[in-house]
Amino acid sequence: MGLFLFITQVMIFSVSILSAPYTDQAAFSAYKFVEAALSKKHEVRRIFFYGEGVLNANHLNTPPQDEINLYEAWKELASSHQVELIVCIASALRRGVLDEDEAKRYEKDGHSMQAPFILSGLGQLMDAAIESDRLITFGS
Amino acid sequence: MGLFLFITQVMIFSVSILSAPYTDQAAFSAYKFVEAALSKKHEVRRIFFYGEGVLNANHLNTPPQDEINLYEAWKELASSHQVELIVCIASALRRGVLDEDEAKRYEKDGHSMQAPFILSGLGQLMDAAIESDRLITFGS
Amino acid sequence: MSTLHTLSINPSSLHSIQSFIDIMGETDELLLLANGVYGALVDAKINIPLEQLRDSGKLYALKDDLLARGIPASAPKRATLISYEGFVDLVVKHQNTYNWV
Amino acid sequence: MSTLHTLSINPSSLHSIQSFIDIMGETDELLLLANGVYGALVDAKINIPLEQLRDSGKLYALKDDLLARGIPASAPKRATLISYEGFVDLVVKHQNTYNWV
Amino acid sequence: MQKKLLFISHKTPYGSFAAKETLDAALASAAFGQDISLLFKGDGVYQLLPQQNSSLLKRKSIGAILGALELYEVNKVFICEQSLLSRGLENIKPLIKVHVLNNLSLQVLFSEQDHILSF
Amino acid sequence: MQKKLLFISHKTPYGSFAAKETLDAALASAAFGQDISLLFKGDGVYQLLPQQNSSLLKRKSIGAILGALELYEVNKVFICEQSLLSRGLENIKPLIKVHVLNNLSLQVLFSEQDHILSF
Repeated sequence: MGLFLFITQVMIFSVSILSAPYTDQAAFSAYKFVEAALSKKHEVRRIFFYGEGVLNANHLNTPPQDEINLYEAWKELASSHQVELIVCIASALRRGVLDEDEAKRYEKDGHSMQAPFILSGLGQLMDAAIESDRLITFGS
Repeated sequence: MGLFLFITQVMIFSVSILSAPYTDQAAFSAYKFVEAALSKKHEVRRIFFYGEGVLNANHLNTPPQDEINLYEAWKELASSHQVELIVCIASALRRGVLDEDEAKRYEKDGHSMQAPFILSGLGQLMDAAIESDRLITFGS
Repeated sequence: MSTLHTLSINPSSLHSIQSFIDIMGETDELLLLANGVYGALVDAKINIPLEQLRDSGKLYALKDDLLARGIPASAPKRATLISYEGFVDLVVKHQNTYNWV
Repeated sequence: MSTLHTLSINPSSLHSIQSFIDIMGETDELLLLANGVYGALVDAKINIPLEQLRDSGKLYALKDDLLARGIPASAPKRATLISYEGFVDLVVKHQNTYNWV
Repeated sequence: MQKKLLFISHKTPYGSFAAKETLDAALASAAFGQDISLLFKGDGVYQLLPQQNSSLLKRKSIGAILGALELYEVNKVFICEQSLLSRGLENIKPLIKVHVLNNLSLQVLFSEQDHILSF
Repeated sequence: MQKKLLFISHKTPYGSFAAKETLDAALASAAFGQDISLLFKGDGVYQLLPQQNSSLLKRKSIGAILGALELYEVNKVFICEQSLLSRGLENIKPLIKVHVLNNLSLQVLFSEQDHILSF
């Protein structure tokens, strides 16, 4: 008679996204991957939006109602699973993804980003690389 | 003794742009082409921003100061040469390029587009095709 | 340490799919997803380089992405079909993931 | 009525550059611009299909885009270098413009 | 004034929104009474594969939009033979009725147009 | 904790901003004290062509950013031999010092990494 112990290998994941939600399928693939990882009890620590990927964080995106709204999907992940949504600030400025503070700093009328998305630097990608067992890139 | 008459063939051009200003070189190429056409006394009637091209009209785009700011360059063309800057509304909504009216209609906080860029439908692309001697597509 | 290779663009736009296959290690595997699943089409000349991986058990394709695009049922002969959960397991299995560009 | 063909992506990502060349009419011409100017590099195997147009006088390359990328001076052997004004003249010369994708 | 317009669709159905936006533009110009032709070339031929299921990607079906071509009386729908051959798709049964064109016929098609719109 | 990170740059210098943003990320991780390698593969090898003049595109020079690699003590800079060969670039004098790697050496490089960042 022994004790049967079922061990699942639980890992820390981080994900880097390089494509806009409409340019290719990469952001959708990343979302489905993160959902599946969470359903398997892995931790997804951080999603880092870089290059064209920052366009995922534009809260003005208004896809037709009968299609997935990835912006809302990312937000839901952040609130239900404490996944950090970090947006590279240098990439974001070039592509017009500005929160209220940056819009004010650059004297722009209007803004296009807000919490739970957070503007930050490349150090957050490095932290993700250091702290995570797996770092997966989606898009190009 | 005769009268020497130098005839230049002057044409009406319209241009369709399918790429964001940062994804490939297409929008820059289109701008340089339009500049050259105007310098050769052709008329450039309309620029139609479609698909990813609508991201040219995002007034929040903030490229570094030592690079060309295509948003400002398009605006300057509109004011100095009466070139129409038409942005496809269906493409623009999907990609978060909304003027104040649309932002209000969809209850969005902030906006990202304003005059001289104008939101309109695909009919404007058809009009350009009908009225122009040449219609050139940049980007994909 | 091995690497999971993923192909997420249509191989017909890859001049050098062979150049990616040539640097795959002994224990590496390849997953086709998004437009990359067109690589599972058996009869396309452009996919010939992928034939090397066939029957080696090292070629996977994401089932949803395949079915979404209407890829004929003959495709599975060339690749093991997996779900997103299977994708997660492959990532756990390999130290690295390398997205072919 | 003839067509001006333009190539604005790097031909190494075009599986089927030949398929575009095959549908060029007698009086059609081709302009390389943006990343397409890498097609002017003489020694690249991938550019062999473009050799057919060489010396026919039907191959042009946008000079600024070529120089910006540091393409070696040997390139002009394969194409006539033109300015943006020359590009405008080519568009006037041909009824249609077809941007290869 | 009616013009002859050729729309060329080069992209896969669901990689981007280019396939949908190309068809939208073609349908709009048909509605505006233009004389339009539509050509599937390169990766665009994948749009015609039967049995697609875009709901797996939470996307609108390209097949549904293709079905609208007939309603708008767009009958000049073509597909590039060489693109089919190089992708091993010569034996598929396309979602809608298309005319297969060889290279010579494509040259003729191009030469007849007032404008080519390439997506 | 130091990790071994491999950055792979696949894109042309000025087609998009990917080349610049890849180098920015590599430099940042070097500044954060990580053990980094940088590989130019595919169209990325075009970044090393001498005599570029990006001012014609009103863009920052990729050469200037490449020059910063040495300042950040990024010495493990590699280039894929096969990518050079297939583009007819085997005789160029690259802008900066790079180690040319054949396929077997690339396999070894990959197998030694903690993470691969592919751009």
